[in-house]
Amino acid sequence: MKRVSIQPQDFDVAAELAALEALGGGGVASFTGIVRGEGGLIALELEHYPAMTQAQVDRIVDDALARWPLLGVSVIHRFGRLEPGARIVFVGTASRHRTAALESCAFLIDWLKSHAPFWKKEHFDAGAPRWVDARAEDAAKAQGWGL
Amino acid sequence: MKRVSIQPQDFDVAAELAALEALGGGGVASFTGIVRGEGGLIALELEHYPAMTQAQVDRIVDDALARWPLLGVSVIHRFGRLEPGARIVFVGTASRHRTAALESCAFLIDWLKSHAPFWKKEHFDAGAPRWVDARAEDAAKAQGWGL
Amino acid sequence: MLNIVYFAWVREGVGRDGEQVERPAPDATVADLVAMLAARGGGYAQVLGDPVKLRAAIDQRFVPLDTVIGAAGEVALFPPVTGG
Amino acid sequence: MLNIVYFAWVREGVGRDGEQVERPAPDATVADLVAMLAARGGGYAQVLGDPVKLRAAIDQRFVPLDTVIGAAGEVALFPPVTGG
Repeated sequence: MKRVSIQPQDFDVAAELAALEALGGGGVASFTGIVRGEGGLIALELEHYPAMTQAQVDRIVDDALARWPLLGVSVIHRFGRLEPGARIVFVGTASRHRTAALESCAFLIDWLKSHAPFWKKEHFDAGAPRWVDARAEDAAKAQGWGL
Repeated sequence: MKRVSIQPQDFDVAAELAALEALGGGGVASFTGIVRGEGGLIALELEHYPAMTQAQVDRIVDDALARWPLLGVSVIHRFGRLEPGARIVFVGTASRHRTAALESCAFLIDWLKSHAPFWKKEHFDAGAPRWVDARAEDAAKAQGWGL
Repeated sequence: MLNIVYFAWVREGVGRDGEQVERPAPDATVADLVAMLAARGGGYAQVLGDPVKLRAAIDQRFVPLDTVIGAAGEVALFPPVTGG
Repeated sequence: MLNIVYFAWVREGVGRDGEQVERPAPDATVADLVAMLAARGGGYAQVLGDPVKLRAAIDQRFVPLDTVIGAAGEVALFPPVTGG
Protein backbone atom coordinates (compact mmCIF):
# COMPACT_ATOMS: atom_id res chain seq x y z
CA MET A 1 0.00 0.00 0.00
CA LYS A 2 1.35 3.41 -0.94
CA ARG A 3 -0.56 6.58 -0.38
CA VAL A 4 0.67 10.15 -0.82
CA SER A 5 -1.61 13.13 -0.54
CA ILE A 6 -0.80 16.85 -0.54
CA GLN A 7 -4.03 18.54 0.43
CA PRO A 8 -5.46 21.58 2.20
CA GLN A 9 -8.03 19.72 4.28
CA ASP A 10 -7.58 17.84 7.55
CA PHE A 11 -7.31 14.05 7.57
CA ASP A 12 -8.49 11.10 9.63
CA VAL A 13 -5.50 9.59 11.46
CA ALA A 14 -7.57 6.64 12.68
CA ALA A 15 -8.55 5.70 9.13
CA GLU A 16 -4.94 5.88 7.95
CA LEU A 17 -3.76 3.72 10.84
CA ALA A 18 -6.56 1.21 10.36
CA ALA A 19 -5.55 0.75 6.71
CA LEU A 20 -1.93 0.19 7.75
CA GLU A 21 -2.88 -2.17 10.58
CA ALA A 22 -4.89 -4.31 8.15
CA LEU A 23 -1.84 -5.17 6.01
CA GLY A 24 -0.84 -8.18 8.08
CA GLY A 25 2.40 -6.74 9.46
CA GLY A 26 3.43 -6.83 13.09
CA GLY A 27 3.94 -3.12 13.53
CA VAL A 28 2.60 0.25 12.51
CA ALA A 29 4.55 3.41 13.34
CA SER A 30 3.23 6.91 12.88
CA PHE A 31 4.12 10.52 13.36
CA THR A 32 1.67 13.41 13.33
CA GLY A 33 2.92 16.98 13.19
CA ILE A 34 0.78 19.67 14.79
CA VAL A 35 0.88 23.48 14.68
CA ARG A 36 2.21 24.82 17.99
CA GLY A 37 0.62 28.00 19.24
CA GLU A 38 3.66 29.52 20.89
CA GLY A 39 4.85 33.14 21.00
CA GLY A 40 1.51 34.58 20.03
CA LEU A 41 1.22 32.54 16.83
CA ILE A 42 -2.31 32.62 15.48
CA ALA A 43 -1.77 30.85 12.16
CA LEU A 44 0.80 29.11 10.02
CA GLU A 45 0.53 29.55 6.28
CA LEU A 46 2.08 26.75 4.27
CA GLU A 47 2.95 27.50 0.67
CA HIS A 48 4.22 24.77 -1.60
CA TYR A 49 5.30 24.11 -5.18
CA PRO A 50 2.47 21.89 -6.35
CA ALA A 51 4.14 20.62 -9.53
CA MET A 52 7.09 19.49 -7.42
CA THR A 53 5.70 18.42 -4.07
CA GLN A 54 3.71 15.36 -5.09
CA ALA A 55 6.50 14.05 -7.33
CA GLN A 56 9.17 14.59 -4.68
CA VAL A 57 7.19 13.01 -1.87
CA ASP A 58 6.42 10.09 -4.19
CA ARG A 59 10.11 9.66 -4.80
CA ILE A 60 11.15 9.74 -1.16
CA VAL A 61 8.43 7.21 -0.34
CA ASP A 62 9.88 4.99 -3.07
CA ASP A 63 13.29 5.43 -1.44
CA ALA A 64 11.85 4.28 1.88
CA LEU A 65 10.19 1.28 0.20
CA ALA A 66 13.55 0.34 -1.35
CA ARG A 67 15.41 0.75 1.92
CA TRP A 68 13.11 -1.05 4.39
CA PRO A 69 10.83 -4.08 3.99
CA LEU A 70 7.56 -2.17 4.28
CA LEU A 71 4.04 -3.38 3.71
CA GLY A 72 2.59 0.09 3.51
CA VAL A 73 3.35 3.79 3.67
CA SER A 74 0.96 6.68 4.02
CA VAL A 75 2.07 10.31 3.81
CA ILE A 76 -0.32 13.24 4.06
CA HIS A 77 0.84 16.84 4.03
CA ARG A 78 -1.43 19.83 4.29
CA PHE A 79 -0.93 23.29 2.84
CA GLY A 80 -2.75 26.59 3.27
CA ARG A 81 -3.60 28.39 6.47
CA LEU A 82 -3.44 26.25 9.63
CA GLU A 83 -4.22 27.32 13.17
CA PRO A 84 -2.57 26.14 16.41
CA GLY A 85 -3.58 22.59 17.22
CA ALA A 86 -4.19 21.72 13.58
CA ARG A 87 -2.49 18.69 12.06
CA ILE A 88 0.10 19.56 9.39
CA VAL A 89 1.61 16.25 8.41
CA PHE A 90 1.13 12.52 8.91
CA VAL A 91 3.52 9.67 8.21
CA GLY A 92 2.46 6.09 8.81
CA THR A 93 4.44 2.94 8.03
CA ALA A 94 3.63 -0.74 8.35
CA SER A 95 6.12 -3.58 8.42
CA ARG A 96 6.51 -7.12 9.70
CA HIS A 97 8.91 -5.85 12.34
CA ARG A 98 8.98 -2.75 14.45
CA THR A 99 12.45 -1.54 13.54
CA ALA A 100 11.65 -1.11 9.85
CA ALA A 101 8.39 0.67 10.68
CA LEU A 102 9.99 3.02 13.23
CA GLU A 103 13.11 3.82 11.22
CA SER A 104 11.28 4.48 7.95
CA CYS A 105 8.77 6.69 9.77
CA ALA A 106 11.62 8.78 11.24
CA PHE A 107 13.36 8.88 7.86
CA LEU A 108 10.26 10.16 6.06
CA ILE A 109 9.38 12.81 8.60
CA ASP A 110 12.99 14.05 8.71
CA TRP A 111 12.90 14.42 4.94
CA LEU A 112 9.51 16.13 4.93
CA LYS A 113 10.60 18.56 7.66
CA SER A 114 13.79 19.56 5.87
CA HIS A 115 13.67 18.87 2.13
CA ALA A 116 10.04 19.00 1.06
CA PRO A 117 9.27 22.10 -1.03
CA PHE A 118 7.17 23.90 1.55
CA TRP A 119 7.58 27.39 2.97
CA LYS A 120 6.01 28.53 6.21
CA LYS A 121 4.79 31.99 7.09
CA GLU A 122 3.93 32.70 10.70
CA HIS A 123 1.10 35.07 11.58
CA PHE A 124 1.03 36.55 15.10
CA ASP A 125 -1.59 38.21 17.23
CA ALA A 126 0.64 41.29 17.22
CA GLY A 127 3.27 42.39 14.73
CA ALA A 128 4.01 41.54 11.13
CA PRO A 129 3.91 38.01 9.79
CA ARG A 130 7.29 36.47 9.02
CA TRP A 131 8.64 33.71 6.86
CA VAL A 132 10.30 30.90 8.80
CA ASP A 133 14.00 30.38 8.09
CA ALA A 134 15.31 26.99 7.08
CA ARG A 135 16.86 25.28 10.09
CA ALA A 136 20.40 23.97 9.89
CA GLU A 137 19.43 21.33 12.47
CA ASP A 138 16.88 19.78 10.13
CA ALA A 139 19.32 19.66 7.26
CA ALA A 140 21.86 17.90 9.50
CA LYS A 141 19.27 15.32 10.52
CA ALA A 142 18.40 14.59 6.92
CA GLN A 143 22.09 14.25 6.09
CA GLY A 144 22.31 11.55 8.74
CA TRP A 145 20.10 9.47 6.44
CA GLY A 146 22.40 10.12 3.48
CA LEU A 147 19.88 12.50 1.92
CA MET B 1 -0.02 13.32 30.68
CA LYS B 2 1.05 9.83 31.67
CA ARG B 3 -1.10 6.82 31.04
CA VAL B 4 -0.15 3.15 31.52
CA SER B 5 -2.66 0.36 31.16
CA ILE B 6 -2.13 -3.40 31.20
CA GLN B 7 -5.44 -4.82 30.11
CA PRO B 8 -7.03 -7.76 28.30
CA GLN B 9 -9.39 -5.72 26.12
CA ASP B 10 -8.69 -3.89 22.85
CA PHE B 11 -8.12 -0.13 22.85
CA ASP B 12 -8.99 2.89 20.76
CA VAL B 13 -5.84 4.16 19.04
CA ALA B 14 -7.64 7.25 17.75
CA ALA B 15 -8.68 8.28 21.25
CA GLU B 16 -5.13 7.83 22.56
CA LEU B 17 -3.68 9.88 19.72
CA ALA B 18 -6.31 12.60 20.10
CA ALA B 19 -5.39 12.98 23.79
CA LEU B 20 -1.70 13.26 22.88
CA GLU B 21 -2.38 15.68 20.01
CA ALA B 22 -4.31 17.96 22.38
CA LEU B 23 -1.27 18.61 24.63
CA GLY B 24 0.02 21.52 22.58
CA GLY B 25 3.19 19.82 21.33
CA GLY B 26 4.39 19.84 17.76
CA GLY B 27 4.60 16.11 17.31
CA VAL B 28 2.98 12.85 18.27
CA ALA B 29 4.72 9.56 17.52
CA SER B 30 3.12 6.17 17.92
CA PHE B 31 3.75 2.49 17.49
CA THR B 32 1.09 -0.19 17.43
CA GLY B 33 2.06 -3.85 17.59
CA ILE B 34 -0.23 -6.37 15.93
CA VAL B 35 -0.42 -10.17 16.03
CA ARG B 36 0.93 -11.62 12.78
CA GLY B 37 -0.87 -14.68 11.46
CA GLU B 38 2.11 -16.45 9.96
CA GLY B 39 3.03 -20.12 9.93
CA GLY B 40 -0.45 -21.32 10.75
CA LEU B 41 -0.69 -19.27 13.93
CA ILE B 42 -4.27 -19.06 15.15
CA ALA B 43 -3.70 -17.31 18.48
CA LEU B 44 -1.10 -15.78 20.70
CA GLU B 45 -1.53 -16.18 24.43
CA LEU B 46 0.14 -13.50 26.52
CA GLU B 47 0.82 -14.30 30.13
CA HIS B 48 2.21 -11.67 32.47
CA TYR B 49 3.19 -11.07 36.08
CA PRO B 50 0.51 -8.62 37.15
CA ALA B 51 2.17 -7.46 40.36
CA MET B 52 5.27 -6.61 38.36
CA THR B 53 4.09 -5.44 34.97
CA GLN B 54 2.31 -2.23 35.91
CA ALA B 55 5.13 -1.14 38.24
CA GLN B 56 7.83 -1.90 35.68
CA VAL B 57 6.07 -0.18 32.81
CA ASP B 58 5.45 2.81 35.09
CA ARG B 59 9.14 2.94 35.84
CA ILE B 60 10.31 2.78 32.22
CA VAL B 61 7.81 5.50 31.31
CA ASP B 62 9.33 7.62 34.09
CA ASP B 63 12.76 6.89 32.60
CA ALA B 64 11.52 8.15 29.23
CA LEU B 65 10.05 11.27 30.85
CA ALA B 66 13.41 11.95 32.50
CA ARG B 67 15.33 11.39 29.29
CA TRP B 68 13.28 13.36 26.75
CA PRO B 69 11.22 16.56 27.08
CA LEU B 70 7.83 14.90 26.67
CA LEU B 71 4.38 16.39 27.13
CA GLY B 72 2.68 13.03 27.27
CA VAL B 73 3.16 9.27 27.13
CA SER B 74 0.56 6.58 26.70
CA VAL B 75 1.39 2.89 26.94
CA ILE B 76 -1.20 0.16 26.61
CA HIS B 77 -0.33 -3.53 26.69
CA ARG B 78 -2.80 -6.33 26.34
CA PHE B 79 -2.63 -9.81 27.81
CA GLY B 80 -4.67 -12.96 27.33
CA ARG B 81 -5.56 -14.72 24.09
CA LEU B 82 -5.12 -12.60 20.94
CA GLU B 83 -5.86 -13.62 17.38
CA PRO B 84 -4.00 -12.57 14.21
CA GLY B 85 -4.71 -8.97 13.34
CA ALA B 86 -5.38 -8.04 16.96
CA ARG B 87 -3.50 -5.15 18.54
CA ILE B 88 -1.08 -6.19 21.29
CA VAL B 89 0.63 -3.01 22.34
CA PHE B 90 0.45 0.73 21.81
CA VAL B 91 3.03 3.39 22.60
CA GLY B 92 2.27 7.05 21.95
CA THR B 93 4.46 10.03 22.83
CA ALA B 94 3.94 13.77 22.46
CA SER B 95 6.63 16.42 22.50
CA ARG B 96 7.33 19.91 21.23
CA HIS B 97 9.71 18.45 18.69
CA ARG B 98 9.64 15.35 16.56
CA THR B 99 12.98 13.88 17.60
CA ALA B 100 12.02 13.53 21.26
CA ALA B 101 8.67 12.00 20.31
CA LEU B 102 10.17 9.53 17.81
CA GLU B 103 13.14 8.48 19.93
CA SER B 104 11.16 7.98 23.12
CA CYS B 105 8.55 5.97 21.23
CA ALA B 106 11.27 3.67 19.85
CA PHE B 107 12.89 3.42 23.31
CA LEU B 108 9.64 2.41 24.99
CA ILE B 109 8.64 -0.17 22.41
CA ASP B 110 12.14 -1.69 22.43
CA TRP B 111 11.90 -2.06 26.19
CA LEU B 112 8.39 -3.49 26.09
CA LYS B 113 9.38 -5.99 23.40
CA SER B 114 12.43 -7.22 25.29
CA HIS B 115 12.23 -6.53 29.03
CA ALA B 116 8.56 -6.37 29.97
CA PRO B 117 7.49 -9.38 32.05
CA PHE B 118 5.34 -11.04 29.39
CA TRP B 119 5.53 -14.55 28.00
CA LYS B 120 3.99 -15.58 24.71
CA LYS B 121 2.55 -18.94 23.79
CA GLU B 122 1.77 -19.61 20.15
CA HIS B 123 -1.20 -21.74 19.16
CA PHE B 124 -1.24 -23.23 15.67
CA ASP B 125 -3.91 -24.70 13.42
CA ALA B 126 -1.92 -27.96 13.51
CA GLY B 127 0.51 -29.25 16.12
CA ALA B 128 1.19 -28.41 19.73
CA PRO B 129 1.32 -24.89 21.08
CA ARG B 130 4.77 -23.62 21.97
CA TRP B 131 6.27 -20.94 24.19
CA VAL B 132 8.19 -18.29 22.28
CA ASP B 133 11.89 -18.07 23.12
CA ALA B 134 13.44 -14.77 24.17
CA ARG B 135 15.19 -13.20 21.20
CA ALA B 136 18.83 -12.16 21.48
CA GLU B 137 18.12 -9.46 18.88
CA ASP B 138 15.64 -7.71 21.13
CA ALA B 139 18.00 -7.79 24.07
CA ALA B 140 20.73 -6.23 21.91
CA LYS B 141 18.37 -3.45 20.80
CA ALA B 142 17.45 -2.67 24.39
CA GLN B 143 21.13 -2.58 25.35
CA GLY B 144 21.63 0.07 22.69
CA TRP B 145 19.51 2.34 24.93
CA GLY B 146 21.64 1.49 27.95
CA LEU B 147 18.90 -0.67 29.44
CA MET C 1 6.57 -18.84 54.92
CA LEU C 2 7.73 -17.67 51.51
CA ASN C 3 5.46 -17.10 48.51
CA ILE C 4 6.64 -18.51 45.19
CA VAL C 5 4.95 -17.68 41.89
CA TYR C 6 5.53 -19.43 38.57
CA PHE C 7 4.97 -18.24 35.01
CA ALA C 8 4.81 -19.64 31.47
CA TRP C 9 6.36 -23.12 31.01
CA VAL C 10 7.65 -23.10 34.56
CA ARG C 11 4.07 -22.75 35.76
CA GLU C 12 2.94 -25.51 33.39
CA GLY C 13 5.80 -27.80 34.44
CA VAL C 14 5.21 -27.53 38.18
CA GLY C 15 1.46 -27.70 37.62
CA ARG C 16 0.52 -24.63 39.66
CA ASP C 17 0.83 -20.86 39.49
CA GLY C 18 2.23 -20.48 42.97
CA GLU C 19 2.68 -21.97 46.40
CA GLN C 20 3.98 -21.28 49.90
CA VAL C 21 7.09 -23.00 51.20
CA GLU C 22 9.01 -22.99 54.45
CA ARG C 23 11.31 -19.98 54.47
CA PRO C 24 14.83 -21.21 53.54
CA ALA C 25 17.99 -20.45 55.53
CA PRO C 26 18.82 -16.71 55.89
CA ASP C 27 21.75 -16.98 53.48
CA ALA C 28 19.89 -19.09 50.88
CA THR C 29 19.92 -17.75 47.31
CA VAL C 30 17.29 -18.07 44.59
CA ALA C 31 19.49 -20.78 43.06
CA ASP C 32 19.40 -22.70 46.36
CA LEU C 33 15.60 -22.46 46.36
CA VAL C 34 15.48 -23.66 42.75
CA ALA C 35 17.70 -26.64 43.59
CA MET C 36 15.52 -27.49 46.60
CA LEU C 37 12.37 -27.39 44.44
CA ALA C 38 13.97 -29.39 41.59
CA ALA C 39 14.87 -32.10 44.11
CA ARG C 40 11.14 -32.85 44.41
CA GLY C 41 11.44 -34.62 41.04
CA GLY C 42 8.69 -34.92 38.42
CA GLY C 43 7.64 -31.69 36.72
CA TYR C 44 9.71 -29.69 39.18
CA ALA C 45 12.89 -31.48 38.14
CA GLN C 46 12.02 -31.08 34.47
CA VAL C 47 11.55 -27.30 34.46
CA LEU C 48 13.83 -26.30 37.34
CA GLY C 49 16.67 -28.77 36.73
CA ASP C 50 18.56 -26.43 34.37
CA PRO C 51 18.79 -23.03 36.09
CA VAL C 52 20.52 -21.45 33.07
CA LYS C 53 17.10 -21.38 31.38
CA LEU C 54 15.47 -19.64 34.34
CA ARG C 55 15.03 -16.05 35.38
CA ALA C 56 13.83 -14.76 38.73
CA ALA C 57 12.38 -11.80 40.53
CA ILE C 58 12.35 -11.00 44.23
CA ASP C 59 9.49 -8.81 45.39
CA GLN C 60 8.72 -7.90 41.75
CA ARG C 61 12.26 -6.95 40.77
CA PHE C 62 14.42 -8.96 38.38
CA VAL C 63 17.43 -10.44 40.16
CA PRO C 64 20.33 -12.77 39.28
CA LEU C 65 19.84 -16.30 40.58
CA ASP C 66 22.67 -15.93 43.06
CA THR C 67 20.77 -13.25 44.97
CA VAL C 68 20.10 -13.98 48.65
CA ILE C 69 16.37 -14.21 49.35
CA GLY C 70 16.65 -12.84 52.87
CA ALA C 71 13.42 -11.36 54.22
CA ALA C 72 11.72 -11.10 50.82
CA GLY C 73 8.00 -11.80 50.60
CA GLU C 74 7.74 -13.22 47.08
CA VAL C 75 10.06 -15.06 44.70
CA ALA C 76 9.01 -15.47 41.07
CA LEU C 77 10.50 -18.13 38.78
CA PHE C 78 9.97 -17.96 35.02
CA PRO C 79 11.63 -18.34 31.60
CA PRO C 80 13.38 -15.30 30.07
CA VAL C 81 10.66 -12.76 29.31
CA THR C 82 9.60 -12.53 25.67
CA GLY C 83 8.02 -9.10 25.84
CA GLY C 84 4.93 -7.85 24.10
CA MET D 1 9.88 31.70 -23.84
CA LEU D 2 10.83 30.43 -20.41
CA ASN D 3 8.42 30.01 -17.48
CA ILE D 4 9.58 31.31 -14.13
CA VAL D 5 7.73 30.59 -10.90
CA TYR D 6 8.32 32.29 -7.55
CA PHE D 7 7.55 31.14 -4.03
CA ALA D 8 7.37 32.54 -0.50
CA TRP D 9 9.15 35.89 0.06
CA VAL D 10 10.59 35.79 -3.45
CA ARG D 11 7.02 35.73 -4.77
CA GLU D 12 6.01 38.52 -2.43
CA GLY D 13 9.06 40.61 -3.36
CA VAL D 14 8.60 40.39 -7.12
CA GLY D 15 4.86 40.84 -6.69
CA ARG D 16 3.77 37.88 -8.80
CA ASP D 17 3.78 34.08 -8.62
CA GLY D 18 5.28 33.60 -12.07
CA GLU D 19 5.95 35.06 -15.46
CA GLN D 20 7.30 34.29 -18.90
CA VAL D 21 10.59 35.79 -20.08
CA GLU D 22 12.62 35.65 -23.28
CA ARG D 23 14.68 32.48 -23.23
CA PRO D 24 18.23 33.42 -22.16
CA ALA D 25 21.39 32.43 -24.04
CA PRO D 26 21.97 28.65 -24.41
CA ASP D 27 24.82 28.68 -21.88
CA ALA D 28 23.04 30.90 -19.32
CA THR D 29 22.82 29.56 -15.78
CA VAL D 30 20.15 30.07 -13.15
CA ALA D 31 22.50 32.61 -11.52
CA ASP D 32 22.65 34.54 -14.82
CA LEU D 33 18.85 34.57 -14.96
CA VAL D 34 18.69 35.77 -11.34
CA ALA D 35 21.17 38.61 -12.10
CA MET D 36 19.17 39.61 -15.16
CA LEU D 37 15.93 39.75 -13.13
CA ALA D 38 17.58 41.60 -10.21
CA ALA D 39 18.76 44.27 -12.69
CA ARG D 40 15.12 45.27 -13.12
CA GLY D 41 15.44 47.00 -9.73
CA GLY D 42 12.62 47.50 -7.21
CA GLY D 43 11.29 44.37 -5.53
CA TYR D 44 13.27 42.22 -7.96
CA ALA D 45 16.54 43.75 -6.80
CA GLN D 46 15.52 43.40 -3.16
CA VAL D 47 14.77 39.67 -3.18
CA LEU D 48 17.06 38.50 -6.00
CA GLY D 49 20.06 40.75 -5.28
CA ASP D 50 21.68 38.28 -2.85
CA PRO D 51 21.71 34.88 -4.61
CA VAL D 52 23.21 33.16 -1.53
CA LYS D 53 19.75 33.33 0.05
CA LEU D 54 18.09 31.74 -2.96
CA ARG D 55 17.41 28.20 -4.04
CA ALA D 56 16.24 27.01 -7.44
CA ALA D 57 14.64 24.17 -9.30
CA ILE D 58 14.68 23.41 -13.01
CA ASP D 59 11.70 21.45 -14.27
CA GLN D 60 10.74 20.58 -10.67
CA ARG D 61 14.17 19.36 -9.57
CA PHE D 62 16.39 21.20 -7.09
CA VAL D 63 19.57 22.45 -8.79
CA PRO D 64 22.57 24.55 -7.76
CA LEU D 65 22.39 28.11 -9.06
CA ASP D 66 25.29 27.53 -11.46
CA THR D 67 23.24 25.01 -13.44
CA VAL D 68 22.78 25.80 -17.15
CA ILE D 69 19.10 26.33 -17.96
CA GLY D 70 19.40 24.94 -21.49
CA ALA D 71 16.12 23.73 -22.96
CA ALA D 72 14.29 23.57 -19.62
CA GLY D 73 10.63 24.56 -19.53
CA GLU D 74 10.36 25.97 -16.00
CA VAL D 75 12.72 27.62 -13.55
CA ALA D 76 11.58 28.09 -9.95
CA LEU D 77 13.17 30.61 -7.58
CA PHE D 78 12.51 30.49 -3.84
CA PRO D 79 14.07 30.70 -0.37
CA PRO D 80 15.52 27.55 1.21
CA VAL D 81 12.60 25.22 1.85
CA THR D 82 11.41 25.05 5.44
CA GLY D 83 9.59 21.77 5.19
CA GLY D 84 6.33 20.75 6.79
